[in-house]
Amino acid sequence: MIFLGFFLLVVLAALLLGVLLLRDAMYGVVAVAAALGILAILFYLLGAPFLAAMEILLYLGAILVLFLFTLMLIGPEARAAAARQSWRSGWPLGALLLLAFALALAALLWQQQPITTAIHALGPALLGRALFGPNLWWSEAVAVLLFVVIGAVLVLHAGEKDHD
Amino acid sequence: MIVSLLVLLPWGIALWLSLAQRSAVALTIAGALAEILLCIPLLAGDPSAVVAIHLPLLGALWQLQANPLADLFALTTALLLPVALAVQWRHDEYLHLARILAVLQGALMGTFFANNFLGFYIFYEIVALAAAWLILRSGKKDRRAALSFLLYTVTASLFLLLAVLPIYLNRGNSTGIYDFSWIQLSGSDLSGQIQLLLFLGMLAGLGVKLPLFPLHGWARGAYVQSAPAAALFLSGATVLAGVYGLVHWAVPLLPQGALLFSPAGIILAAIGTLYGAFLALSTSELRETVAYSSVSHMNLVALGIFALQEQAWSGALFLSIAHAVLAAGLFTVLAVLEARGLGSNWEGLGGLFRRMPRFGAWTLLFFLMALGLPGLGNFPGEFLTLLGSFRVLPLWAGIATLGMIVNLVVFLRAYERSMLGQINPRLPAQIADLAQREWWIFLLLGAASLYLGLGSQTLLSDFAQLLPVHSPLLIGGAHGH
Amino acid sequence: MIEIALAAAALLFFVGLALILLRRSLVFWLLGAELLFNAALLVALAGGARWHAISGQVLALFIMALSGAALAPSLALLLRVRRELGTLNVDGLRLLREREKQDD
Amino acid sequence: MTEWLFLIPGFPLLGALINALFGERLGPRWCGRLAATMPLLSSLVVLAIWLGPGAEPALLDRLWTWMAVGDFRVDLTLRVDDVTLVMISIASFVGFLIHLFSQQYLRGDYGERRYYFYLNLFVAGMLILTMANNLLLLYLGWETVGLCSYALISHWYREPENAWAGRKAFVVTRIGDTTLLLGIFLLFAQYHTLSISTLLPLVTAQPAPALLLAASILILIGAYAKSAQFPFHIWLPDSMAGPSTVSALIHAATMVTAGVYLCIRLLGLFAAVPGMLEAIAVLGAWTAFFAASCGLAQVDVKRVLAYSTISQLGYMFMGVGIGAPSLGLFHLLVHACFKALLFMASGAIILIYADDHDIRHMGGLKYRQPFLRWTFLAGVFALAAVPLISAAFYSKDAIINASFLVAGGGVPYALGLSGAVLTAGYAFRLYFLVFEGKPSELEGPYQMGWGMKIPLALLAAASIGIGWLQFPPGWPGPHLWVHWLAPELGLPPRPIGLEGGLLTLVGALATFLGIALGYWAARRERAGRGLSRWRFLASGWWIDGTILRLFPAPFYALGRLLRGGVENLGVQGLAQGGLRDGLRLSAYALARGENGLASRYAVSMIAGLLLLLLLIWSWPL
Repeated sequence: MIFLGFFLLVVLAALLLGVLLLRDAMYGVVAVAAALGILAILFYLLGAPFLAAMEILLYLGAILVLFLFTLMLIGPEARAAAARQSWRSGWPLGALLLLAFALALAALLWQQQPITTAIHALGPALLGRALFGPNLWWSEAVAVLLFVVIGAVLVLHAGEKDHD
Repeated sequence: MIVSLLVLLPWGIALWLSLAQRSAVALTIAGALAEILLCIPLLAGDPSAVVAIHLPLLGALWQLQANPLADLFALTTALLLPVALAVQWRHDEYLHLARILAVLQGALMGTFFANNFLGFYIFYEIVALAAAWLILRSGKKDRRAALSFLLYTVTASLFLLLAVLPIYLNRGNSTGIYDFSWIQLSGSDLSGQIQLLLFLGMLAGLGVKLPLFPLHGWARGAYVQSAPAAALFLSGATVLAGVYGLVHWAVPLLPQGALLFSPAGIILAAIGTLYGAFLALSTSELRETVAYSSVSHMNLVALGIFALQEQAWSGALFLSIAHAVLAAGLFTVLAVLEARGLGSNWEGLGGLFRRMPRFGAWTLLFFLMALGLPGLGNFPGEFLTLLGSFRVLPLWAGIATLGMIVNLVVFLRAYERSMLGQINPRLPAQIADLAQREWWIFLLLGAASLYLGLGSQTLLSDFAQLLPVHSPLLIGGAHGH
Repeated sequence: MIEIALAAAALLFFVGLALILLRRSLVFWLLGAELLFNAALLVALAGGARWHAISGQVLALFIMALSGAALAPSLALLLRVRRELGTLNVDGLRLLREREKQDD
Repeated sequence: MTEWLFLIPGFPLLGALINALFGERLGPRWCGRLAATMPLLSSLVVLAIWLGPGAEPALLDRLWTWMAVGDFRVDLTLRVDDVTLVMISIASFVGFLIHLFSQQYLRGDYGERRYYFYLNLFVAGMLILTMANNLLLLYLGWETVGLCSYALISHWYREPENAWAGRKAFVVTRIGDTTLLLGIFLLFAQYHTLSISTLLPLVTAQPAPALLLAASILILIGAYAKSAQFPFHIWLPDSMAGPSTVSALIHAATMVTAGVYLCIRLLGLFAAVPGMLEAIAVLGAWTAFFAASCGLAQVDVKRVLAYSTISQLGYMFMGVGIGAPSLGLFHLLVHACFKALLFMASGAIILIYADDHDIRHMGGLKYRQPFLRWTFLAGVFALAAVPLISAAFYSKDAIINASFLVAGGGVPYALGLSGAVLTAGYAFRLYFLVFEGKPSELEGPYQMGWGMKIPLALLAAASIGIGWLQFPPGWPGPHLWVHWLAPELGLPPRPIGLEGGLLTLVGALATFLGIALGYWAARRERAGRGLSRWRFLASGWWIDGTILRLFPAPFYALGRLLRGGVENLGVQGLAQGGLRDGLRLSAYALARGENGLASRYAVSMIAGLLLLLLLIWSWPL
């Protein structure tokens, strides 16, 4: 299990490094999609099977596909133009971030006592009861928000049309 | 339920006025009268609380509950609004003013009844914003005055919020309940020194509304530049929010801090009382005199609060209500002058009594009230405040008492310059004396003043019941008998 | 396992930050934001696993929904930006008011 | 009976109220009649007390509670005892006579209605002051009469000087009022009551020397300011700017005696402080002497009488100080009669001379105005204390003589006696200048109606006859006064036998010496070489000018300094400007960061986030 975890971590790191360094946005999106797949496995291992499924369905299936659509709408020459000016000269900032990451990792690994909790899977039934029990109002609020988002996108799009 | 209505009704009216802009006069007057009517069942005692918008870790924001002091202050505010509206009657600015005043009144009601500190704070900020808006849109539309008011109040109330946070955390840690409601915040076990520090913070936020002595910088601009009706409401009702905050929040939440601050507070307020009076002495116009005398009176109120003594507290609360009547009277005087196109600058006044004898007589009445003539409204408050604080810190209370002499000179001189002597040749040949409506306003205010001055006990006996609620110190006899 | 999840979350977080701080392309910014969201998600799940509480998953689900809600208008905006300004360079977005009307 | 006591101040108060609310419809004539009726009704009630139960034991009428907080409680309680009875008789009856006199005197004046309003209010205030059983209620009356005094002095407000004089009077007395208030604070802090009848036994039972000394000095200053005693007398001569009737009522008969009355009421307090009464006696005698000397050099008929009032009040204080308060009160009564008479008569004189106040322009009035002459002469007799046939002989001389007997009474006696010489001097100087000699061509025709003649006649009769209530001890004749008041005020020291006879003789000689002095002064004045050319005396020993130079200027300067220095520079400039500019500068600094570069926003956002994290992490909880 631990080995599987480390393996996933390494793969994740490689994929994320790729996102960081790749010039073309299309490749970046693909790399992120792969990373999300890894994450889905991690979720499963953390005892959240429903969330793992949602990660695949929602993130991979919906959100990243949206990215791809967008990139296609933008067109290849714009992508290429964006790729030409990919990074700013921010290496001190990068170094700082790397340092911070190292510190965080060190703080995590050099703990006195490792966390030894056994992980039980908490299934979708439990989640559903939590969502529509005590958190009903929040769920409703999120639903309303998502509805509003549709409206917002429509408005943005409408403005686009009459500009052309 | 009624308390929520007290807040929402004026706001609804303001909204209606913004959207429809029709039938403003009838609607606002009706709304103002309805507010007064709504206050009456409260005085009979309506302890029910309204709780809504409950947030975890913060408590219910919309948590309104009546208490005797709030009822009195709410009634005072409700009574002032029709006066302010009547003063501004059918001027071009009426609609504007009525709208902002309605917002202000709703927010004031909220500050009085809020049982949750965050709610109080939010209402308090709305009061500040509405008041700044009022200054900006009425009278001379002076941006500097509005800005200065806003800067003072908003900057200062940050301290208020910051000072309450540690109390909240302290209480949360010791009880495990994180809530901003009054009952939860009171009774913290912070040490005296820390309480003192926090009390100073709260004082900064609340004292600026009074305005307490070094924080009074906004007063001149606000009272002089805005329309008389606006200044009337500002100096009569808005200051009550500060008084109420001190009495209902600052002192009960931080009793030890209040006790430690008491001597310094008395000295500060005594200086402020004299300072305001002396400034009123050397002004270039009548409005400034009125403005600074209001500052002086409110410092006297602060003196009574800081004394933490039974008589002084009663006096201070009495004075703050009497001051509302006084402010109404004095600013109505200014409004009458303004309605006739007369400035309030000394150079443009003089000998008015000959042209406007009725007006002159009423003016004298309110000037006399301002200088603390016994039998008129201000005297019982001033007397009790000074008497009570005299028992705590005789020297400084005695010094504050000397302010009565200064006040006398201030108002007699003001009267002499504006009303007596030769008619100023710059005055127009025809000046109308009081119109029927103005005369009635004066009559009502004058009757209120006489009632407060002679029937003081009706109010004071109410205070006797409410004092223990607001200050456990007074029962314990911090500076008792 | 939880440590690994936290480490992964830290990785996601810092890479997300780095994307936002170092890249110029708006697309990568949005990808970075997604990574940040995922980091938070992971921490919520790890917390839930640690204390055997379902609320971690509830929180994660809400985060997911919110990130989706944030992304959809963001992408729509991105398209508009591309059309209006002709660039996806973040540093090109410094004009915060409407451009003067031009005839082209 | 007692539940009707409130009617006594109630009638004039009602009159004032009706006048204020409906006066415009009534018109000035009816306002005047209404106003005059009210003190008459009051005096009828007072008369009913005289004829009915008397005031022994004291009558009490509790109206309602004014203020009650904790251990502090003030009831509106009216109390009438013998001392009060005398005072309210003066206030209501002399008040009525003056109202009556005013009907003709003030007809056609531009502020008639206002005049009657304040006059009624004044009578009410004076009655409340005297009937108050509580120091705070007394203070209410005290301030009310102060207000009316202000308003009536500046009655002819169109002249700025009159308004100024009114303000001066109010301010000077208000200084005293404030110290009185401080004294009240002190007493309350110690004894937890302000009711006079409870307070005085407590003072004797639990003396607190230092506090009582402070309190009695503070209260005494209040009394001195109200009663125009040295050096607070400066407002009284200027108060003559008001109508003469006002001077008669307020600045002679009633209000200025309030200080004396207060001292009589609080005698127990002053007696508890060693040396206090002696000091009061000496100060009173000094004021009597000083003001009499000033009166000798005045040329304004009303200013002569004003200084005379100050001087006579000094005698009253002297009476209180030497332990003869009943004689002080007696002189108060006598003085009320003859000084009201003199002031009203001088009002008539001024009208006859077409508003000229200067006695050097007058003369020979006795030929055309015999009635005025005889009544005035009765007043002058009383003022000069002409033996046997004037009331003051039995009151003022009694005080002077009694002071001779008291330990340490030498100084008061000497001052009082020389004051008596000067008093007779200025009184007769005034009489000779106005009524004797050649008629002045400035004299105009003036017919006094009955409304003016009746008050003058009544008061003239009182000035002559009222002294016969109380003959010197050992003389045949009634001795009603002192014994009647003895239960309230105790028996004063009175010289009897040979000693008494000698002292009386000396007093009589002083009067005659004074008459001679007056004759001499009048002749010199006619010749243009009078005492009025002596600036020192004419200006009142330069005291008024000195005080006006010393005090108001720094007062106003402080106001200007605070305004210019602290407020404009400090509060408005530094604090407010600093706040504004500080915010503005920091806003500029921040605005430079807001350059529209989204990436920089991201950096600052993340930095802020980290800072917040750090803060939460390091919060000491």
